[in-house]
Amino acid sequence: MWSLQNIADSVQHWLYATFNPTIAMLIEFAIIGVLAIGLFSMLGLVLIYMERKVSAWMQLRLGPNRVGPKGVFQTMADTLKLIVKEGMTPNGADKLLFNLAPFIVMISAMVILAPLTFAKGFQIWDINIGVFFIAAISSLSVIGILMAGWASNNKYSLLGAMRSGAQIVSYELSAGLSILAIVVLSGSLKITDIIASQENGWWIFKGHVPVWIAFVIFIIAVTAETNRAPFDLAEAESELTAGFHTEYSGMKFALFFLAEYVNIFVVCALGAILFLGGWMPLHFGTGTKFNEVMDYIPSSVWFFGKTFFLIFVIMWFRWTFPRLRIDQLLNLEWKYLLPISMINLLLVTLIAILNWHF
Amino acid sequence: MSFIKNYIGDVWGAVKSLAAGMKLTGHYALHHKKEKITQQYPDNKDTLNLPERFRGEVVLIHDENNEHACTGCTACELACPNGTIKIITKFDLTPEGKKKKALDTFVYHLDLCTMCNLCIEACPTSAIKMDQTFEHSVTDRSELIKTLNKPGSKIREGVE
Amino acid sequence: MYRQSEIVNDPSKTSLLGDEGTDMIINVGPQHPSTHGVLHLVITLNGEAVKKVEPHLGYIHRSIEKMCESLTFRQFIYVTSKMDYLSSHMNNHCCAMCVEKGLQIEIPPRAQVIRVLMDELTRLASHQLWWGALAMDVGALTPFFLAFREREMINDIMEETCGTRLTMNYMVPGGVMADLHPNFQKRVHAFIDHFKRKIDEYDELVTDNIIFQNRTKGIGYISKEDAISYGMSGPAARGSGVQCDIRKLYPYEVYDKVQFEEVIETAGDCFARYLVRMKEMKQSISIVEQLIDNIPEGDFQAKTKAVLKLPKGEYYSRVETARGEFGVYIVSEGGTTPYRIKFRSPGFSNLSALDHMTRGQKIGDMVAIMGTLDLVIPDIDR
Amino acid sequence: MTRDELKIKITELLPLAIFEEGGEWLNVMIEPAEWLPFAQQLHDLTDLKFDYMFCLTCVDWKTHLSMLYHLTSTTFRHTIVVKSKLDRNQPEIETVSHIWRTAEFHEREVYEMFGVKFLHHPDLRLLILPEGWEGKNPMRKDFEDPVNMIKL
Repeated sequence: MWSLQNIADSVQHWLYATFNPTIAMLIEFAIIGVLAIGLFSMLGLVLIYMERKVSAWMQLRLGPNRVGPKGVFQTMADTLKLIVKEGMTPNGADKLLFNLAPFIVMISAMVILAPLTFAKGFQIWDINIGVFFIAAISSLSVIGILMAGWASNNKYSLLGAMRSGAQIVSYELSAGLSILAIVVLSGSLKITDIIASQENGWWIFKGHVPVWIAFVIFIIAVTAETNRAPFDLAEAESELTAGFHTEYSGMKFALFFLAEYVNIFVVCALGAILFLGGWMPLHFGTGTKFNEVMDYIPSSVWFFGKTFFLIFVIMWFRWTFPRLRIDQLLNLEWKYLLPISMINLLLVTLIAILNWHF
Repeated sequence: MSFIKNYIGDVWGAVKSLAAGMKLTGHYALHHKKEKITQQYPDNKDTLNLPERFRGEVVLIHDENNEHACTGCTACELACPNGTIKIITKFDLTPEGKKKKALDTFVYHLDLCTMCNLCIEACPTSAIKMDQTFEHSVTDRSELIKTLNKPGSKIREGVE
Repeated sequence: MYRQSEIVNDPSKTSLLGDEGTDMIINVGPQHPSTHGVLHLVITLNGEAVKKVEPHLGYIHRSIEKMCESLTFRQFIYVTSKMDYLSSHMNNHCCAMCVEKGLQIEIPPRAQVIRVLMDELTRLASHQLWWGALAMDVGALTPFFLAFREREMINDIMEETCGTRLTMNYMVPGGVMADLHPNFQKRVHAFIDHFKRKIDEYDELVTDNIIFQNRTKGIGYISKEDAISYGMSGPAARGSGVQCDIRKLYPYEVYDKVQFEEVIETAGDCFARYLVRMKEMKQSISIVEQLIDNIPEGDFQAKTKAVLKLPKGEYYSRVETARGEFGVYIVSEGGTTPYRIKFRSPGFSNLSALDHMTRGQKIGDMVAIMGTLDLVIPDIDR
Repeated sequence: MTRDELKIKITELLPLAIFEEGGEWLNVMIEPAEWLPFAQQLHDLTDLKFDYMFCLTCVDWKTHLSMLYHLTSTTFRHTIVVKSKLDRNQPEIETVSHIWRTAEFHEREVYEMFGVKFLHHPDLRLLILPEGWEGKNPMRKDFEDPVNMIKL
């Protein structure tokens, strides 16, 4: 059967059979790099198009519909425009940091792609601390944002960056705690193990109410962590014009923009892996006809379907809710989400110890 | 105990109010084909129907004999708040040999016009009207200064 | 450049603020998404807290008052629709009423009803735009399109009868410029049916939303006394419990014959001002419903002379626009042009209270406060 | 209070006040020097309570300037117009911005448009006109701007 795992395996076999191991590994590195960058740009194009269409539908509009059939090439045209635009550096800016910031944001977004499992057995790096790795790297992007805000030498940018710093640092706590809930249940930080533990049912189904709560908190926290509305205080276009990327133009702006969407993809993929079983098909009971039909759907389709569903939910938030104020945002985290997720973690631990989950 | 009850009540009320909003936008997202309100402007140009009172620009009404009803009385020029209209008159000789004031050139500065309709109201012979055109963009400002009476046109018989 | 002594000195608010050394001065506008035009605010910040807001005006000042001194009494009315472009009918109405007062013209009943209908439809359209723009200020982008769906229907009705969509110049001394379009009643009925069905969505999406309530409740408080002292009017003042609806206090046209309530909230915060406008929309609908089937037959315009000459004297007339009390003060020397015209615009007085309302609040609150004041910049600058 | 009652009351306060006939409301002419104590009384006296200033403006009569204050009471709903003649070359009057706060902005507007100097105003700067405009007062009748004013 043609699956991503088989293709990857046969490519690897061929490489190791043809070249000596060092060269084969180097070629593999190159292939993975190209694929990661390709996925990165593809995700940017697809997600921006999706966002524009979803927002248009919610706002009784049509959305992009001129370039290509149903406007699918609109984002391509926009990217082309951004590439040919002049990337200006303001006179008063700290030149080095200003130009470095978008790359830091982008690189940290790209590195998190490594431990994600895109399909059954299709993964860049099955590191044994996978979830921890993601949580650690994703907090790096705040450095890029702070850098951008500071180096722009613009008061709006600085305010936006400072808001973003406070926001990401505090929301990481509850995001981490809700990730921990699943780690406690599955007993491993390794992504393949977490997925394997959901073979007989996704955690959202077999984990009782505490896992639902963890899931909701996870979605809220990652929405905040990726600076998406209603937590888009770092940008807050009606208050701070564009927040930390006010002074950016051309491709440097595009990198911030792309990084935002890749971050969304990554956190939604993580949500899908932790709570919705990653590439595991939907199963009810054991050995039923329904399960067999579900097994025919390729694992990559399952994974991307779940991820895109979560992305849609996050977009849905953005186009429905007003923005919170900075102190309310922090109140929500420290007074509501953090206590709830701590108590929730205790409950989950109880469930895990007593083996109450299915 | 009441603190915890209030706390849970707050959270529940908040979630409910957010869900109501999401239900609405979700409904629109699912029914976007039916609910859409935008128009595809240049595509629907042929079917675009502007009401007859729409104020696009001032035109001088000419009939099929290239005759208009403007006597050159300058009532519109006086009524205009912006100096949009400039009437240049000439003296025609009537068959009886009398001199009679008549319109020579009706200059209309579209760039100054605010479509206030006061000139149309002021015209005693209903010689001018508002047209329904609305795409007035040009590449040179001088193109906005228009002469409204067509070449060779003259005043209709019987209009005083 | 900055203020020497301060009038407002509320110790409860200043205690929140740090010392001078940590202040940050930030320019909001003239090009800024939340100032709804070319308003320029110089804000002194301490962290996120606003210490002082100082408006700098004049970016769209066209000196309309001076301009009107050279226009005749028929011509000057059209200029006023370019001041508060969202309530252009009411501005025109006020000027036409002032000229009529001077000439002592009695306008026909049909024209009176048409004028009130147009005023109320304009108020609805203006409040709809305000609702969408406020939601956008606090960060929700979808409501703007819902608001425009309804506003577009009113604009279409206006376009059909008045000929334009925004700056109508429909009210002339003596009545209205043209009779109602034959479709008018039908389309207004269709609009009312549509809007009554859709107004619940406004509540679902914004009013009941917990985030929106948190963003507006208790924000931008102004007491009744302060609101009066700052000369505030319209929904912004009625949110503080000030009775100031000109339609009730000094009824003009047929406002004394229709049933409606003056909406008053006493909380004095952004949410109260929000509720006033939301309820006012329902009142406007009820006024339109009462009048739409009872438009008397007859002339739409009284006979007036071709050249209007106001007798020597001073005339003041006022109407309730969507933003508050709009007044026209005409000094006539007996000629065909006014000697001096003063427009009392609601936005100008409301803006002067902005500094008082924003002290000690956050930047995000300032945006919400500006949204609930419903500032229209050409109305402030004139 | 009706117009006549107001008239009697104000004569008590200001025996020298001149009442101008005609107009919709009671017009009181006062001297600029009398204005500040009179304004305080109008605002504070319990049976007057003119707490709402809905219009403040100035008219250039070519020979003199005249300040106009439209006041009304939100409790009694009576209205009064106070007028004060100012010298055209050196127009000066006391500010009332601490009595009616709305006057602060309106006085700034009149200051730049007519050049009326409001004594003890907390912040008498240009509000609408650009910086460096001082000295020319656009709303005065003799103001000419050869660049921007188009005579029809």
